Amino acid sequence: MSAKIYETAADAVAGIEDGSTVLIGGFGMAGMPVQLVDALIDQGAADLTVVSNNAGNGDTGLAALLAKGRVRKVVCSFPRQVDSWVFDGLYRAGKIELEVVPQGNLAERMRAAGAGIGAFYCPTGVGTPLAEGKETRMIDGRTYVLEYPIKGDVALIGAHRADRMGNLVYRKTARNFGPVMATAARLVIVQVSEIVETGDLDPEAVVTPSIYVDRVVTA
Amino acid sequence: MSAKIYETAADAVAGIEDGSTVLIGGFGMAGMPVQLVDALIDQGAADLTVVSNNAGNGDTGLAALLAKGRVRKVVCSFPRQVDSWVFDGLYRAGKIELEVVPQGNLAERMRAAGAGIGAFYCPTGVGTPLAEGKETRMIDGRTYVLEYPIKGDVALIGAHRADRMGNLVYRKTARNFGPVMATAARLVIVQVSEIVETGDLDPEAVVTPSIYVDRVVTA
Amino acid sequence: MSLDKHQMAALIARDIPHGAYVNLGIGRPTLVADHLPADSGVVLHTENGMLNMGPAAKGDDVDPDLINAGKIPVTELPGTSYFHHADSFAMMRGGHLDVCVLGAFQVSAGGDLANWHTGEPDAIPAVGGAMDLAIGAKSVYVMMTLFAKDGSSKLVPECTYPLTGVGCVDRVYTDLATFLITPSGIEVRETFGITLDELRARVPVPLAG
Amino acid sequence: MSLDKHQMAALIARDIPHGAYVNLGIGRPTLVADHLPADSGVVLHTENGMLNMGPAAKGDDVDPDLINAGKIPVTELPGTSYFHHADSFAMMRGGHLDVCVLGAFQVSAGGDLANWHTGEPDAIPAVGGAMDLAIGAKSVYVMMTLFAKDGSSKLVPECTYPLTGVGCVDRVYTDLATFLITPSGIEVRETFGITLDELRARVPVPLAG
Repeated sequence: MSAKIYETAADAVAGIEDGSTVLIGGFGMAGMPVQLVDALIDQGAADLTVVSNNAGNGDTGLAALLAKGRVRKVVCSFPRQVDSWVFDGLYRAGKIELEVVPQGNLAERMRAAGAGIGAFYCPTGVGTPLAEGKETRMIDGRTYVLEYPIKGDVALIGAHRADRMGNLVYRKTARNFGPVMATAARLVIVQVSEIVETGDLDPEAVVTPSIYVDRVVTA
Repeated sequence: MSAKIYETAADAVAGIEDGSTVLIGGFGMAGMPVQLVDALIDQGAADLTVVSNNAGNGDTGLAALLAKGRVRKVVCSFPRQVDSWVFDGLYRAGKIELEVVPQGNLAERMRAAGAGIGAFYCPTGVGTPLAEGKETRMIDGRTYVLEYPIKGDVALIGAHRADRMGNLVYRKTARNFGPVMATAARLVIVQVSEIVETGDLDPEAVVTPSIYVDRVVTA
Repeated sequence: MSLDKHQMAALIARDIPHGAYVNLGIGRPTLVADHLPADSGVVLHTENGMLNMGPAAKGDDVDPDLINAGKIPVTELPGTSYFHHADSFAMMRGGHLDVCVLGAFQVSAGGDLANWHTGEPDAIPAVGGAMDLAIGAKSVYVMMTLFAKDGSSKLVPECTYPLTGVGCVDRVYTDLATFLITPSGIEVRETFGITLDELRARVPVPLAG
Repeated sequence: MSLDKHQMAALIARDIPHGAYVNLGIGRPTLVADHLPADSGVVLHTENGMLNMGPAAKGDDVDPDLINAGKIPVTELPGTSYFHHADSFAMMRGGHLDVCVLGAFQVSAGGDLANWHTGEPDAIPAVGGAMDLAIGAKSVYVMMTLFAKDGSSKLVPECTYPLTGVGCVDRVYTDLATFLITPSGIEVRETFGITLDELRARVPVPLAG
């Protein structure tokens, strides 16, 4: 039952391969799995595609991963922030690819990956540059854009508590992308503030059921 | 803040019009809003399309609504049960239309209605009679069927507790279709075992946020 | 000797990997739960919104709000989680369950499954979650008797009953043999009280031994 | 007299119906919250996963796990609920919010909105939730100054900046006038320190009085 509990963040991120698509939770710093990202930097995987709402803040975490040159492409909704100088520099130097995705599409495309949906017609972005070249369809008098799933090889998630089976609860708005990313990746790695005994989480309040979680570490 | 709290089930179902599409929660009797269905029978709306997982059990609730001849069409995944004699009789007499929908499609099509998705490519039912005549598409080597949203004019839902703003929690497997139906109908009417003060539900454990709920009654 | 339904259930239980997430279809497949060892770590899913379902509820434990997909009162185990129907079927359809075990009317040589409708013109169609389960789990095991009451094989070149899913079955556990459905055809893993030649004589599908 | 940003926010606050579910875009629209009366019953949504958000957090109330879409620490009110990003955007995109208030670079006569990108070739594109908000709410209110710093009208026949959404804006609140965007064109609801004729002279869009 405790096969999912890892001793260290280094153990938890072992085996992530070069070229992987890595989903990284968090909205700004809320829910950002900082220790796992730091461990990924030490682990050394390169040529990564990172899917995350933002493109790193300051010089730590995701920004540090970018600064090390490990990331080939960023898929995000909002790269440009007051403290996103690492990404900004790489982007302006042509050293990193960027796919900007409306935030709702980012969430829904990962949800589709997790739910077995092949593609979906979406109302967001119709008539805008972010829908250019994409298939559209009129349904019931409204135009929609066809959007495809975003699947991860790995997800790195920050949650609040886990039980030893891997059930997760989050805390306030730090929940954000975690539950969706947990459904969308083959290997789901979670850092939590606390691991409790199985049975100690309220079954009605579990947000991410244990089936989605592969590895848990306390951070 | 208490504009959503109704005194009686009769008050709560007032105004449902003939010809409405009514989503009715529950899986068998778990989560079935029996008092609301009884009130709908008294209220008198006819020519209804009912969307529910089953097509009524025994002689009460949904079965009684069917027996009164108020339902033109049933959209469900599993009409045939040991105690579904009311539906069975109407169906064999050609007095009611039936659309059988795989259970996952039923849930996902209502979710799509609630989430603004125009249509989605779904892996369920490919190559079966339930996908006959539907558009298909090959995506990444797998065939999908195009499925459209199911929207309700009204949803009748059974939940466990509500606060006075209309936030809902459910109980065990009685949760089933309630949260999805609450997102998919214009008018959402809920019966609960108990109404508590606003602030008495754990914000992390609310399953249906108040935005989806229009009317609440204690049953 | 051929296997009875409990022996078939025990055989399937033995083949389910430690810690697997499993959905047992209504009817006979639910018997598999009785044969899972206490330390199997297997987590049962029921499509009406629950993971880590426990055994059937008895006496005072019966709670009308806590039922399985067959609408039978069940119990919860430590580590249970509840979720709504769209989330539950997303879990199935998204390929997160390791194994599901289903009954069948027919399975074809190519792994097509027919288990929801006899095709009789006056039958009221009812599919429930069968089509979602068929296409969702990483491995789909069928549990059925090999021959119908009229003696005809339920393992067939092509299903004559309406399909539940196309090419979705991985293994077929029957009273007389266990079959693996592979890209190169059907392989007989083991037989019970019947020889491979006898099987080949009665089953109208090429069988690799 | 023309309105300052606080007067504009107050005007919008007055127009939001009692009990409405509202999303206030980052930047100036957040000022609207300060002008909602205590008994307004208005429930604020923030797209990073919360309903019934309270005012900005101060001092010991600051919690890094409780922020708004602008990443500013906020508080919760009784009746708050939290949900994940896909659920939050389903709420927006499914048309459940009554009102959202957004800033804008330009609004066209047909209600097209441009508020995410200046179109400068070296600008790093960043859209966030703007496109989802634009198409999701039942009513989309824009809050902006009517004229840009160079004196050009931000109410235009066709947007020259990259679009956020097509035909999505219902009302435009500016420092000099409030505009209603209707199927038959733009109607001036009220003016502030400017006459209708002066407006017509400076805004290159037909204006009904």
